Amino acid sequence: MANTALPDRIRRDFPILEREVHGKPLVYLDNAASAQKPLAVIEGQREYLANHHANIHRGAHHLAQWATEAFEGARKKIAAHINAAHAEEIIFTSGSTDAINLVAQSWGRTHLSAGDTVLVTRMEHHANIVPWQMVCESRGAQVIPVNVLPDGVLDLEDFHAALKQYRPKMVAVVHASNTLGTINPVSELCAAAREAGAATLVDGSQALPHFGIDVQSIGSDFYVATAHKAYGPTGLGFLHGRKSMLEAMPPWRGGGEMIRSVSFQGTTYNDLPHKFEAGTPHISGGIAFGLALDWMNAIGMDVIAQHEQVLVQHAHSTLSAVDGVKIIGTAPNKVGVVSLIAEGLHSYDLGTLLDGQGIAVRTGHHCTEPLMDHFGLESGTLRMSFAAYTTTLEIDRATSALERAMRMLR
Amino acid sequence: MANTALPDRIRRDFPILEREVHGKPLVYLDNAASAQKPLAVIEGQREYLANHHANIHRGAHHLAQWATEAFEGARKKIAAHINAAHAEEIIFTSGSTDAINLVAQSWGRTHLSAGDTVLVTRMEHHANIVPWQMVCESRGAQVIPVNVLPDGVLDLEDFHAALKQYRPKMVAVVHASNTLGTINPVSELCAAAREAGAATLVDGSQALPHFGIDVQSIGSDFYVATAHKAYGPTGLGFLHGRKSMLEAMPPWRGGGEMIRSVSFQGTTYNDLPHKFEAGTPHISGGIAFGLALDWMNAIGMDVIAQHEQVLVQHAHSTLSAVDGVKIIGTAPNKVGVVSLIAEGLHSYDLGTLLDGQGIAVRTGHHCTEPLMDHFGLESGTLRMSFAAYTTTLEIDRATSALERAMRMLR
Amino acid sequence: MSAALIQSRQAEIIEEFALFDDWMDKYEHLIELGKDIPAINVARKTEEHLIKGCQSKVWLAADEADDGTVLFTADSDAIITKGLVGLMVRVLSGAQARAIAEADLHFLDTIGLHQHLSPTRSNGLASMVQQMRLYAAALAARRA
Amino acid sequence: MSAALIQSRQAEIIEEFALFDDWMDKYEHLIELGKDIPAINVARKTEEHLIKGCQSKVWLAADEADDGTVLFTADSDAIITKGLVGLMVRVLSGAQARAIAEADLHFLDTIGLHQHLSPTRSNGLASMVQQMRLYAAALAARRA
Ligand SMILES: Cc1ncc(COP(=O)(O)O)c(C=O)c1O
Ligand SMILES: Cc1ncc(COP(=O)(O)O)c(C=O)c1O
Repeated sequence: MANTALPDRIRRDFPILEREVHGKPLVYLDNAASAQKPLAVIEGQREYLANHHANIHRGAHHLAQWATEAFEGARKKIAAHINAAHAEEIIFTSGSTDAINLVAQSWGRTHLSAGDTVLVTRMEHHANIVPWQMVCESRGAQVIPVNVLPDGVLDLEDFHAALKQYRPKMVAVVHASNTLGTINPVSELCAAAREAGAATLVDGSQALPHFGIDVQSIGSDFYVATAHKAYGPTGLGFLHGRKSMLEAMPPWRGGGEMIRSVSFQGTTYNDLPHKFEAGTPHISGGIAFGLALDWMNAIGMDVIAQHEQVLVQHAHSTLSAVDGVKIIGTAPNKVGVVSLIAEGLHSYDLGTLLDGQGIAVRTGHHCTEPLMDHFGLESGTLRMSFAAYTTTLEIDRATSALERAMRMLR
Repeated sequence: MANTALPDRIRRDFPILEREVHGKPLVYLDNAASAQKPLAVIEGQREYLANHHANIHRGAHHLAQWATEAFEGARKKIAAHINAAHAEEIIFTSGSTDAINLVAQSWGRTHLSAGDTVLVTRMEHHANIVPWQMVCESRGAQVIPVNVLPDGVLDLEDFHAALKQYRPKMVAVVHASNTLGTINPVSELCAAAREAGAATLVDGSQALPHFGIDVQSIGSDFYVATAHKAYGPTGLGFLHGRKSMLEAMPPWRGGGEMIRSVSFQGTTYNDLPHKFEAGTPHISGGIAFGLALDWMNAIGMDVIAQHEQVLVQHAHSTLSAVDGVKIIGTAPNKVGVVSLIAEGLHSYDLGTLLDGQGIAVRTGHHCTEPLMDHFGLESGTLRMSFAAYTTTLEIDRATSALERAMRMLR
Repeated sequence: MSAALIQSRQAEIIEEFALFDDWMDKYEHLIELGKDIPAINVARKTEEHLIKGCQSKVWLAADEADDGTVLFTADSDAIITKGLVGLMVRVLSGAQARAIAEADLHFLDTIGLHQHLSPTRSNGLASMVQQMRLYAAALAARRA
Repeated sequence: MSAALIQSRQAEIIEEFALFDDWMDKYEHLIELGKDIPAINVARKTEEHLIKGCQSKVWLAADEADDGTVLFTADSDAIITKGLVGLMVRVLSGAQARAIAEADLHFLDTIGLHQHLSPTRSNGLASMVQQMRLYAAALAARRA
């Protein structure tokens, strides 16, 4: 009920969904790369820039005060949305990638030494691999990947064995895979990691748009996400960190805002969250992201999650009925992401021919090359990814378009 | 002529300038903190988000292609605007602060060793001090400040003496001071630095909005600026780096985009500019910043500079005529920034009473604490800063408001 | 009883400020009020009594009377901040520690000066109020 | 003379594609064209002849004839890319090195496939064209 009704109700919030591409109505199934933004977000950002903008913090004038309160209000909204214990545990960053680099550099440089290990999984996005490789290389430490089973489920046995064998200092795992859709049991993983003495980071980039998040019940030390995949603006993301962890960490970037006092004799740093927020932040982006959270919460994360479950089931059954199509990633717990290959065909060809029919999908390795190598998928996959506004009809149209493309290529 | 006509012509592009604050018409003189944005920028960002958004690079579909070309087009506009030799010398960052940190960490960690020095000036913004302090501390190197003369001009004698005495590895100077307005002779400084074997970074945050920039004639190795002070969006800035320097530098942030290939055996990095752009960039911000440059160039940087010269002259003569007011920073070459103190009065009180009259100024140390200490200004200064849309009438109103505030406080 | 005292003092201030609907008149009054602030002893204007992290400096001292009430003295180097500090002292000084710790302070809101209490404001008033409550809570705890 | 050859071949392709106004029909034709590509010798499908940094792989070899013309052979693992590569080879192969290096390639624009030439496109066509020009320029320089 609510499920099929959801897109009807909200599609009018997204003008782009009305447009055509190559003379065909757009079917936007590239939401895992970036979601479209509701008018509330676009207009909210516009309104802020047109009538309220000023630089924030330390400004004694009215506009500066207003902007500061709006921006800090957005921080509180994020904290509430993910059930953080304190608003100052939320650090604004320019995205998930920036947030993971912050932890890898600030925490990593102080906690990793020669011989140490960082445990990740083979399904991580490059953003949760390369920053660890970089800091590990500089410290003489090592990144160890946990195995992924053929159906796209994390190999829990291997996870627990690796915890035992390597005694990692950090366990960094993706909450939901952007390529497979797999939702990992992060509470369980964090508990086991903590038990084994490791710090934990959860990459929630693909979780935030799809279901409710509770960092206290997950029990992660660090949790990151990016706004543009969750109906928010580009250039913004956040790091949630356990207060005691963040307080003990050195700053990463230096500059204005993050200092208490600067002199050539010695500089002292500000309190949380400012210590980690050097320079003028993305003010309009922060405020607009707050509006994106409001928009999602007005619908209800459960309603969104339910709707996307219907979409995934529908896509699985429709697509796997197409001769020669194989779905990559069939974990029982998935977000709205469906990767596939078509036997003997290059995913780039398929993507191009879908584009010619107005269907926007992504093809290739989706910034998860190690996963592609693991599954032996040389030309990557074709990925359809869904949002609250996606309809089963769109999936049907994408499926027909795929069939046509396959016919043309054979 | 053109000078007095400029605001008349462009003020309609800025809806915020029509608003009231505390029931008084807003007089916005806090442009050095952040400029207001013309409708072309606000609407351009809105239009992009409403009808064209997709994640960029590696996308085979039409929207992704369109967005990529728009974003890369903005990179070319920046390159053309500052006369960079190659578009790939422009690295998008989240602001000036981020750009300086990138250089301090990537270049600094590979080039600074124990005993080395980085030369800065006493008029630097914290963003061009703290990142150097942080990397110097980690390398056993030292930050050395060059003296500033009482009128706010850089002490060139001290500069040359310091070059000789310390043989710095890096000379990092502000192009125009955000507190004093002083424009430094950066071509001369860069030439001397290069002569002495030092690399150079110029902080152009307060230059970009006010006059034309030519990085090739400046001869800097690195040049940074931030969009939000130059009529552009928040959350965006850039680093210009000489190609040979950037190519020789290791990446700073790891993640998507910046890699050529990722595996647990070893990761290889992408070419410029991508090597330094990990993660999804601020796509709408980049595109909107391109529009801000278009807007400035349609007016002409010379026209803007001339207009602001008139404003500075006017402000100097009007404000210094007020009994008890002292202008801090009277260099012959200035951008539209006028700092002042009123004898015996706290700048915070003055700022508050100006705000009560609708006048937005900034008070305090303006993220230049070492400069405030140097001049012995305990409560900082009151700073009026101008933009292309500022009028002499606004300066007159601010002056009357200041006189009233001073009367009230005495 | 102390809570009632705090309430009635707030009501008094609200009434006083109701006379001004112009922003600048309010500030004029605030500047006047700053002059009557129960001044902190000069010898106590030390680091220890300084409220940190603000553009204007605020010094604050708390003393306990025999009857368990708390007496505040304060100062600031900025005149408007001094007026605001003066208002706070006027409302809270002489009340019982527990009442101070738990006081519902709405008067700044009502008189339209609420923004000065924002933690993002650089006058340090928010930090000062927090400090007043902390002093009071500590004293109340010691008595309990 | 070679420049004229390149021009006339482009004109031919433009005429050919003028028949299709539907996007998918163009691709259909492109797929057909890919089948006629002058195939690179399998033994030469090595790292050395691979155009890097693309989602689809492109191999390209250049050989110089005695008369100074350049012959291209190529292949791709993606069919559409192969069609595009085929078009490029058809336009440039057999022309004089200098003419290739300086060729004004407008046909992809005109037939509405310009976006495939974008350096941001991950099929590697832009890199391939650059490589063709580089080969040609190197050969022309050697002869000069
Ligand atoms: C001279 C100067 N440098 C650097 C900065 C930092 O810019 P941002 O805060 O946008 O990174 C500023 C602005 O505050 C500035 O005025
Ligand atoms: C699982 C995952 N982690 C991290 C990222 C990186 O996010 P961003 O590029 O916004 O920093 C992405 C998105 O590409 C992702 O899907």
